[in-house]
Amino acid sequence: MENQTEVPRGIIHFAVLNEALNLARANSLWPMTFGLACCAIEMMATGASRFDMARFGCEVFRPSPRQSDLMIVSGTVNKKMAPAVVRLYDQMPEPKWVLAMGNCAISGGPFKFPGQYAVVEGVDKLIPVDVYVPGCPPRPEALIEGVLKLEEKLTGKRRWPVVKPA
Amino acid sequence: MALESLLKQLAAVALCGPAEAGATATSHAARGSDAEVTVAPGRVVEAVQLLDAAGFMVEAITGVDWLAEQQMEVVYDFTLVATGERVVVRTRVPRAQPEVPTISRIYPGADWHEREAHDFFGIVFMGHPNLHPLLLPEDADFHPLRKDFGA
Amino acid sequence: MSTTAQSLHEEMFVLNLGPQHPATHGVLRIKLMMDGEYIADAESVIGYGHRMQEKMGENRTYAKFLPNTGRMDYVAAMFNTHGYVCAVEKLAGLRVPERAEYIRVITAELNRVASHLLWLGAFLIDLGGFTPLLYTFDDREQILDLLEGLTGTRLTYCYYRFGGVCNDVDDAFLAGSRQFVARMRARMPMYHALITKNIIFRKRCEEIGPITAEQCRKYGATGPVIRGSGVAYDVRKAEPYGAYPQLDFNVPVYPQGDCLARYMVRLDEIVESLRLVEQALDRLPGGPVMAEKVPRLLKPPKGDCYFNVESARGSFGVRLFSDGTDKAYRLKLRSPCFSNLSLFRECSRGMLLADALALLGSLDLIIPDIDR
Amino acid sequence: MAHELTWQIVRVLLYVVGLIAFAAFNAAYLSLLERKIPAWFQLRYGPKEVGPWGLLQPVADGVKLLTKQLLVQAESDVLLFKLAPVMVVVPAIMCLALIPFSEVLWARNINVGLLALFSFSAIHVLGTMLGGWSSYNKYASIAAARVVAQNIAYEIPLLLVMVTFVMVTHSMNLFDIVQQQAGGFWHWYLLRVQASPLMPVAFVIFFICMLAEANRAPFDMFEAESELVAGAFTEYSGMGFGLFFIAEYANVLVSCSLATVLFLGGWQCPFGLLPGLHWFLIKMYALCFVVIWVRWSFPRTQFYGLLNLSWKFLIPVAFLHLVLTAVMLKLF
Repeated sequence: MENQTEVPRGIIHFAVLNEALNLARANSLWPMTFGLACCAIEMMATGASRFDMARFGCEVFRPSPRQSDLMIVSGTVNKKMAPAVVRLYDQMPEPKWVLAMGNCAISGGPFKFPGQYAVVEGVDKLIPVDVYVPGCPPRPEALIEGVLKLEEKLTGKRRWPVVKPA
Repeated sequence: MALESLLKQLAAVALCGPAEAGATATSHAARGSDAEVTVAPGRVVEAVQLLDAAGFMVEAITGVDWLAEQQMEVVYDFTLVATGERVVVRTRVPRAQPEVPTISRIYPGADWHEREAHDFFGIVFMGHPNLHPLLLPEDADFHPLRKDFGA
Repeated sequence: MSTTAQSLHEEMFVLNLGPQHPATHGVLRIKLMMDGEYIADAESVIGYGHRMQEKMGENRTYAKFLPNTGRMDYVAAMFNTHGYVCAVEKLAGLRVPERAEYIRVITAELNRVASHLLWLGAFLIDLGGFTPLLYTFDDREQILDLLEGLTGTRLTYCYYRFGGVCNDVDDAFLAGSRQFVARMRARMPMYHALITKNIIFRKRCEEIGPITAEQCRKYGATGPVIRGSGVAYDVRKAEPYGAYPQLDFNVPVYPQGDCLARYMVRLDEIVESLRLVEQALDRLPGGPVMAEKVPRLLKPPKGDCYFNVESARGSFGVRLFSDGTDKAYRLKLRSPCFSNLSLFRECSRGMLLADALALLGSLDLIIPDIDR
Repeated sequence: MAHELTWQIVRVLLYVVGLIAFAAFNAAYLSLLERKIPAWFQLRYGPKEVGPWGLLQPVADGVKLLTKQLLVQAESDVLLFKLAPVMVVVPAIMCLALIPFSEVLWARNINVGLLALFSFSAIHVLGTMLGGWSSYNKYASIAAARVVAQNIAYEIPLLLVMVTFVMVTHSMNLFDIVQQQAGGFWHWYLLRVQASPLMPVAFVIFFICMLAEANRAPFDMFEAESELVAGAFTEYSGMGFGLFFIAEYANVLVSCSLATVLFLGGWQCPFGLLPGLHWFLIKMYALCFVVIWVRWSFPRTQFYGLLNLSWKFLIPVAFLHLVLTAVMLKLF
């Protein structure tokens, strides 16, 4: 590693600050109330008492896109709804992430067949997606695992050990 | 029973229509309806006024595309709230030029059902106040449930 | 004919209760012509959740369409499957064994309780109270555990088959159901104390959003909406099906027709459903749960029929045209929320925005059920 | 003389920094309470993973809000849009400067303290209205109109109660008011029934009006989530919304501390033992708990119901209280 250029001492190292910011952002992801279909009910169940997404600071469901930084696309994105989804995504302030919840948001799910005319096959055709949570509808634990995966993507550290299937 | 008297009136309306029209009582268990009336497209409003007077409620308006016979069928389902009896009014229109008079003046609830039938089959409901696409995007000009809809 | 701003009265402005709004619980857009805070006209634009259910009914075999029925009205998924399965059985002439009929009643009524509980929480959020949602979700999770143990999924069940149900109930489910019925009965007084007797809730609901019986008839609104307006129309009594004739239950009716009447109808229906589940559990007969020799690839004879089921939101009807092949020729799904929403335009004229949203909440809408 | 002057300057700077820190710290940890207490009501945990028992959650929220992108709409009135959050936070913190926290701990001791405090708290209405009006959003403008009507309706019974209060205490200096309530809790103005039989009712009116002033549920017309999307701060993102957040909790803080000072005997101890700052904080946080408790158990009132409550009920009762106190003062 001898060709590594010597970093002069004077420059301020932003790595630590950046890491601290990401840690703060990861622990206070405010989702936007954006329920499209069946997965919205599972998202509400995740926010309710039993599965309680509030433990990770995810509890404040902001109605307006301006104050939310995580858009959980829960349900089928319809061709009539597509421009509205893109506009909502544009309205969100910059450090924003998208979690595609359910098969419909990932790939059109059960409504994808040759000759279908109304469903956008996957929300990543419209907006960049960070985490995919498969399932129809995915269980609340799967959604919390998705949020933890997003936090791992942000901070690089995993909060709880990954559960290995037996 | 009220249904028999109603059936006779409907038969009167149906008989002056084309030959195969007629009012027949059917068993609820087998077909889910107590009476079926096949009426010419022009006489639909008259039949529906009879049913409205008798206190029926509009359940659903179904469009069917009979590609083989080059015909479109519109099926109106009416239910009597008090007793749960169901009367079905059927009309057949040529597939090339499907036009049926609207009944949204009598039943405002039928407004959306008719718009939906127009969306999926292109059946034009004459006199409908707002025949824009309901479920499909505003600028949709295709009719997906037609048998020859090859996307 | 979207009226442009100029043609409006000068104070009027168009407010978009847009596809994404906390009160619409889904993707319903209502174009409100507002005069100050009063609503002059409310044109609902639907179709944002349209998922081609009827098109899929035509290009799939009967059995392959079963999972779709659970995804239309996903909060009360049992009823849609029940309607579709019974329509096909009627056409094919299949006879369902007694035990399967009783299991269908038990699971359907449990699902109705779960649906009304979810509605109760969502309705209170529309009025601004957040805590009741968590309490109702706590109860709902009990039902979801029971039904998950039986059917395998929490929400979009696909449990009924043509000619019966797919697997038999085990003792854990039966004991769990009895325990749940007892626990839920004990919780009802708490809900009445927490919500019904709350003066602010009563002020938000009494005489708000009156719907007359004539409007219900003209628009085809059914279920708790028509029973809240004084008409005792319940498909389980009007066109008895399944095991309901053998079980006795009464239909709660409130004549006032305002939001509070619809709220009370649904709370009483929870109690009625608990009674139904208990009776069905007591009288559960033995025997098979599946009719014998049901052909794997069902081909019902040519013809058409209509079958009606009392779903949690109203009468869910299936009009089925079959042409003898293994795929339906035409499948019309009559969804209750479609007609319930169509009367919103006439009933919300002249109301305040907050009251109109209380009326919208009391109609208990599920958007993909409207858009199919 | 110079020594005295420098000490005054240092003292002012210390108090300015202290009060802003107190407001910000309380805004952060009241928002954590706002999530922990309802979680306890609703049989769930609330934020638990961030730091020990979730204590670092407000830090995470604050840092995240600080580093969000500030979006300002092109069509909106940019100057007012940026000014509104400041106009909401500054009056709340200035009110804190007038409140005597304990014997020694007070920023300014003005003999018209009560009057100054209410004049400051009237400005934040203007700030919220500007925020709603200037953000070029239909929902925000409806919320702005609602906030103005609500605050006017609830300013009048509040000031009526204050007029009767000053008649009883003969002084507007908050310091003296707390001194008069020394001794046991029977000396508190809440229970000073011989001054006027309706004193507990006056406390209830004061509390309701303070709830409406701070736009807290069940009167939260300002941020009526389920109707007006996010009310007046629909368009605010990042720290703009953060300032509104801090202002809301600062207002709750001012309301609770004012109620403590006026009715519950500021830093006096209920049993006349060792008075001090701790009694003040205990009473204030008890009232904050009640405010949060009310928010999470009541639905929102209708707008006209809210106005009727004030015009048709609170103001007549406040007038009755005024007349009764005058009669009692005359007789005894």
